[in-house]
Amino acid sequence: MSQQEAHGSTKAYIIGFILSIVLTIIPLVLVLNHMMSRTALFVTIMVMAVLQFAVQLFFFMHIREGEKPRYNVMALVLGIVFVVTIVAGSIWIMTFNSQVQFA
Amino acid sequence: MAQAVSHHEHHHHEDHESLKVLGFWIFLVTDCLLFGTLFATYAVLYTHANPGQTGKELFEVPVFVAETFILLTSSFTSGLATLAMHKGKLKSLIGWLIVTALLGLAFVGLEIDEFIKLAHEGATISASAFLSAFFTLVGTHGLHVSIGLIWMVAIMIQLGRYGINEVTKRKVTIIGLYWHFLDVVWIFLFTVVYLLGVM
Amino acid sequence: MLENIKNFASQFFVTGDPLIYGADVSIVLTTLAIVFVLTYFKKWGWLWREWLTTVDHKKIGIMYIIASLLMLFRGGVDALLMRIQLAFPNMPFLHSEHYNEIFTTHGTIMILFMAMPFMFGLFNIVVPLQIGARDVAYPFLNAVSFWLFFLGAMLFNISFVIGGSADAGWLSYPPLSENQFSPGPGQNFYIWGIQISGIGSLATGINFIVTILKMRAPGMKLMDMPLFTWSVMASCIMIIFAFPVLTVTLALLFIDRFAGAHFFTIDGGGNPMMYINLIWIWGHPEVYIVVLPAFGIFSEIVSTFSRKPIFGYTSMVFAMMIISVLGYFTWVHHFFTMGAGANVNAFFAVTTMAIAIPTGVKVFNWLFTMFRGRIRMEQPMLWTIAFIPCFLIGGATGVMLAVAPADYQYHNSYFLIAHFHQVLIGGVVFAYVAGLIYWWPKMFGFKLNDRLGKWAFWFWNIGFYVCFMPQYALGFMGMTRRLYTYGNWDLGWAPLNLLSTIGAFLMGIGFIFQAWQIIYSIKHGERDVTGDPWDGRTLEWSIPSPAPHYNFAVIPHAAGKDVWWRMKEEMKQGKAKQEKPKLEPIHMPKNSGIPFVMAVFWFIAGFGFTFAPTDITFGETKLTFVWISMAVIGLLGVGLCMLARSFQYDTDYYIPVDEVKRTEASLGRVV
Amino acid sequence: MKKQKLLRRVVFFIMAALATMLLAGCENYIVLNPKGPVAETQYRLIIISIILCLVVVIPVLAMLVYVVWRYRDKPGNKAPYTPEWVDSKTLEIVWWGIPIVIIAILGFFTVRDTFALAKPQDPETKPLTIQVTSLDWKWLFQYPEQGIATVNYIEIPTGVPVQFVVTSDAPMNSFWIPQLGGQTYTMPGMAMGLSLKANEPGEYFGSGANFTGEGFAHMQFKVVAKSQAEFDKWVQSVKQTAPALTKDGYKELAKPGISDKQFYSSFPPELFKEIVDKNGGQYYKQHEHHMKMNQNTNHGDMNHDANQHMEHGANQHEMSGMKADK
Ligand code: HEA
Ligand code: HEA
Ligand SMILES: [Cu+2]
Repeated sequence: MSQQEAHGSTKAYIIGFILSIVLTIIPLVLVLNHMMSRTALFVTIMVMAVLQFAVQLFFFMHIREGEKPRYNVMALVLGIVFVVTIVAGSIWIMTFNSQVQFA
Repeated sequence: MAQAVSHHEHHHHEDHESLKVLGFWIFLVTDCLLFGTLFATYAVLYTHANPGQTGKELFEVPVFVAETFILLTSSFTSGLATLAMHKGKLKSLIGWLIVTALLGLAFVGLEIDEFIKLAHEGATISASAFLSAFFTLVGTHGLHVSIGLIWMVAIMIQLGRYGINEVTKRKVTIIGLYWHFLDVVWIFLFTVVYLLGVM
Repeated sequence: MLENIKNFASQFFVTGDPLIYGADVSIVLTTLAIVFVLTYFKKWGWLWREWLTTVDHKKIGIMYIIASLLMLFRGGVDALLMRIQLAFPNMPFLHSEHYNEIFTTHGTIMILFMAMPFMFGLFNIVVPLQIGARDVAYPFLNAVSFWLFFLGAMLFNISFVIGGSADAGWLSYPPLSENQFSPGPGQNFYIWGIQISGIGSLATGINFIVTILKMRAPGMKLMDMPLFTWSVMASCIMIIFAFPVLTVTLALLFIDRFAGAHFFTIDGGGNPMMYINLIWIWGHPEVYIVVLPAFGIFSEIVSTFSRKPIFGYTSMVFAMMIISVLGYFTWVHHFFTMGAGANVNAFFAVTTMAIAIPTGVKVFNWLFTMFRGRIRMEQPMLWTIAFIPCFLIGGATGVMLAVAPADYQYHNSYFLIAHFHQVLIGGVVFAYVAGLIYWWPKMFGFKLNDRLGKWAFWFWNIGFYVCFMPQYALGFMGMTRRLYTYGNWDLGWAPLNLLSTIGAFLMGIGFIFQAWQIIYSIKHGERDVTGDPWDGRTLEWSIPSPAPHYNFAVIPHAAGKDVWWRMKEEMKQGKAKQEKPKLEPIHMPKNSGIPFVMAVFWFIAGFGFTFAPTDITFGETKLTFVWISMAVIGLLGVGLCMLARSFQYDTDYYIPVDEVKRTEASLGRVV
Repeated sequence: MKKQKLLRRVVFFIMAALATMLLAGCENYIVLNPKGPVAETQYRLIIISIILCLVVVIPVLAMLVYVVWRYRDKPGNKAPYTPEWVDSKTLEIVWWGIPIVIIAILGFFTVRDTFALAKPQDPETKPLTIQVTSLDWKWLFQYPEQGIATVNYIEIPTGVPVQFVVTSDAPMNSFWIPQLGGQTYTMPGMAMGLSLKANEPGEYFGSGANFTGEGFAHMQFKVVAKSQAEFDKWVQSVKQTAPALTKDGYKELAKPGISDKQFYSSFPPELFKEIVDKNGGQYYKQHEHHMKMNQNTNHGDMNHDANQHMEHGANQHEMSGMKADK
């Protein structure tokens, strides 16, 4: 039935679940075995986390569905922009040090 | 006339329920901001640890890995619950919700246990800025999960009473979203706090 | 025993000051009087049914506005007390601690408990009417928001007589606001008062976004919406992204104070500067949150009283949206002098200045709306015309502050004080007053007296310039803020301070005129029988005044801008087809007592948390346990209220057609 | 109308009073009367920004008066009335454009001077270092090279750059000497730099600009600039006449309370570093390597690192060397 389609199928859920497991195991193994340089590792596991986020959004939370215009997606995108601003901004601003500096 | 009213009512209800889902989405976005701010605080303070009390020394890999898989699975089972609901299967809907809640309960239990152990090692919230940030960030997530559990039980009771209708459907949808959202937050906790902590 | 009670009371209540005793007495007397009046006239039931449990957006709006006017009075009295002290700095009028408490409560109350609720009041009254809706998206949540605000504000206010007020400035920077330097309940009152009302604000933000997106009358596209509605949208977008940050920031400060954590302490690796960073991530958007609706109000008024549609509608909308997003990227301008480095300062200086661009566009568009219009000098328009120069200069001094290296000389000086009062009073207060006068007939069915209103207007305006222009000069003279006395150097601050105080009192007189105006008009006000006293342009003027509780007997079809204006034009030309619309039963939400009860539980929880970290004793026993239990009971109560609501399925009802007909007829409309 | 005339007269009177008061005593406008290069740069920026703002403000005000007067609604007003005229691409481009241009100009100057002031005042000359500690509610100034210390009083030689190193052993304050240059926060656990210079001898007003509680209003201090010779003489006299500041003496001094001017012939050499460290200085390390998440998890190391840097920072004779490697 069309209604069922709109809310994902068992198959989609299972694929999503498997993907999320895989995306958890990869960074875990990488970290525990110190497989890469720190920077590379950092980037990789962050990318994995973002991918997992996407998996949850698309396979479980059905972000693509719902009536148009998709205000929820717009809100989410803006929210993510601001979260990134807060985190990155705070780190940037708080980087200043205890040394004598000119400012 | 009576017919017209009931038609009208039906229509109205559906509108109303979708309205609530949108509002809940926006609420989730504000919750994102809330966690974002906690993450920012953690990122700024996490180097401010006492010697011997850093993440590397405190975090236990098996514990947080177990927490992660439990929560991931519960996200999946809550998805199955939603699916059952759309198929109109009340029994399996409630069944999956129970599984989800039990997994959630296990998660919370593990986390409380973890916190107690840490406290016994002297790693309390007042020990250092790093631990303040750690406990607050992880604890806030745990609190969210716990509230979700109570709420889920309330919804199960309502499902038992009223079956699947527009209202309960909306409620199940919303708690499903909430649960997936908490899973997303946990993924970032897992990565930023635990993985980077033991790295 | 008696000794113990006495001892406890002396810790619990604020004592030792005639001012406080006076306040105690007046609070008790007022409460008794209210209780007596309600009992005597048997009004308790009425109060409960009609107000405490209402979910009607118009009534909620009215309650917001009443509360905020009271808070304006309280904040204003604070201001006058400060000004008296500053005019005579060597007179032992206020001690340092008092002065510090007073500017803290003044700032907090004015912004959080005056400007915010006033704004929400106007949102509530106007938005559903302007977009042709019967209520907001979540009427129940709306009531929750109001009661959270109200009891949060009350929690903050009782600190005046119980426990002592916060005295670390309106944003309570740590480490000053930490236990080490501010023990006692004052800071906790601050935290919980704001926290509780802040949750309400967040909910309002969500509520109105959904209302505007989803509840518009059929035909009304987003780009057809009245500009006030747009401004509410812009403001709410900022609310939902800024308030969570406030929630977290205050929570962290409280965890520091309560659990001995080290977020912002100076020991244990805490970083007080992080608090400053976080609080401004909220604090800066906050000032735009309150000013954007002001822009919306002026847009409505300018267009109505110039008898012209707003000029450059699209630009106006984009300008607001740009402000609401860009406003999120400027927060560091409040702490340029922290020394985060040239890169950081340069970046945030430029983003800050950039806000002047969209704001300027708005100013020009207002001017050109008036240009080639027909300007009626009614009260709302007077405030609008006074607003433009005031905000222009205040904004320009804001741009001067944004010049980072120059800010090293302005920061925390009276130049800054003058800047923000100019935008807050000239922008926000003027706008809300204008809006109140403009929509008053819609709320109550009569107009506010013109003559008294004009007196109030002139006193406010002249008083404003007399009060705040000298403060720019004081800033250049090196006078810093939050001084209760000038110290031992004579830098020539005295005459200008005296002048400034005179100005403050002129504004005070203005406020008295406003109070008088309201009371007078309740008795003698000019009835509005048309529903459209100003010859308005938007939908709210198409229905009777005061609006019936279902707002629209029939939801109008509302395509295009300035719908009501065009309907009127068509009617005049006799084009409007007077085909009688079919009435249908109207679906409305039921009243509920839960929001009020829940907010009371929040209050109890907040009160418990406020005292939990203090060591107030009863004889030998520490009372910490009592306070914690209170907090727990409060939180449990809140939880139970939510559950109770979750189990309610019968939450709305239908108004039958007959009743609608009767109501409309009684308001002079035939349907 | 009579009332309006009265009102207008009142307005006029008040404006006149205002103007006289504002103009009286120009030397009191210390921010606009700079005596050092930093303050001068800031003063120039202030003037530039005022002019740029006036470029907009005055025409807009004029326009407002004109429009309101011309188009007021009175019977027989012959001014055009165009209720359908609601849009104009050209006009809108103009008023998106004007502010953009002005902000671009102002932004240019701002960025330029922000970076300029981030550099030390003439780096060739060896600066005089003064360590500033804000206390509840007084200022402690230590002269590490001279070995003397003062409270609520600074003396400096003219023409010599002064390197203030500021911290706090109490809530955060802000160190401000308007005529020499703008302020900077004094933060517990941090030692921030502020480089100023006095061009000519004189007495300058200084104060704390960030609220710190009860005695905050009394945190004013005097800055006296005199010739190098006189300054040296003053140092000598302090060395000979004043008592020493001991550790206990510092503890006493740091207790909440207000204080008069005070002078000390010596102070415990590590005092400043200890103050910074005690208030969390050891936690703020990151300099060269910015705080990227991937770079540091080895906390033991980090603390060590931080301490080293603090020592470095506290070793005042290396100040100029340190600047070079910045
Ligand atoms: C409603 C409130 C409100 C509004 C609207 C504003 C608007 C602005 N503010 Fe203000 N501000 C406050 C409330 C507000 N502010 C408060 C409360 C504080 C202090 C809090 C505290 O410390 O306690 C503060 C502090 C403050 C600071 C910090 C100073 C310091 O602490 O040292 C700065 C610095 O950049 C600043 C800048 C600005 C700017 C650039 C704008 C701009 O948005 C103004 C834009 C408007 C115009 C410029 C006018 C119209 C424009 C034109 C006609 C176009 C052309 C104009 C030019 C090109 C100049 N503000
Ligand atoms: C919307 C916000 C808002 C509003 C409307 C106002 C309104 C006023 N403010 Fe306020 N102010 C702030 C927000 C606001 N302020 C903030 C955020 C701060 C910073 C706080 C901090 O530093 O932490 C501040 C700080 C502040 C200071 C600086 C204190 C200091 O740093 O030492 C001063 C000093 O003059 C001042 C004055 C005034 C005056 C005279 C008014 C006037 O407009 C008030 C008008 C007067 C009335 C409305 C009075 C009505 C009452 C009567 C007529 C009754 C008379 C009866 C008796 C006297 C018993 N304010
Ligand atoms: Cu700001």
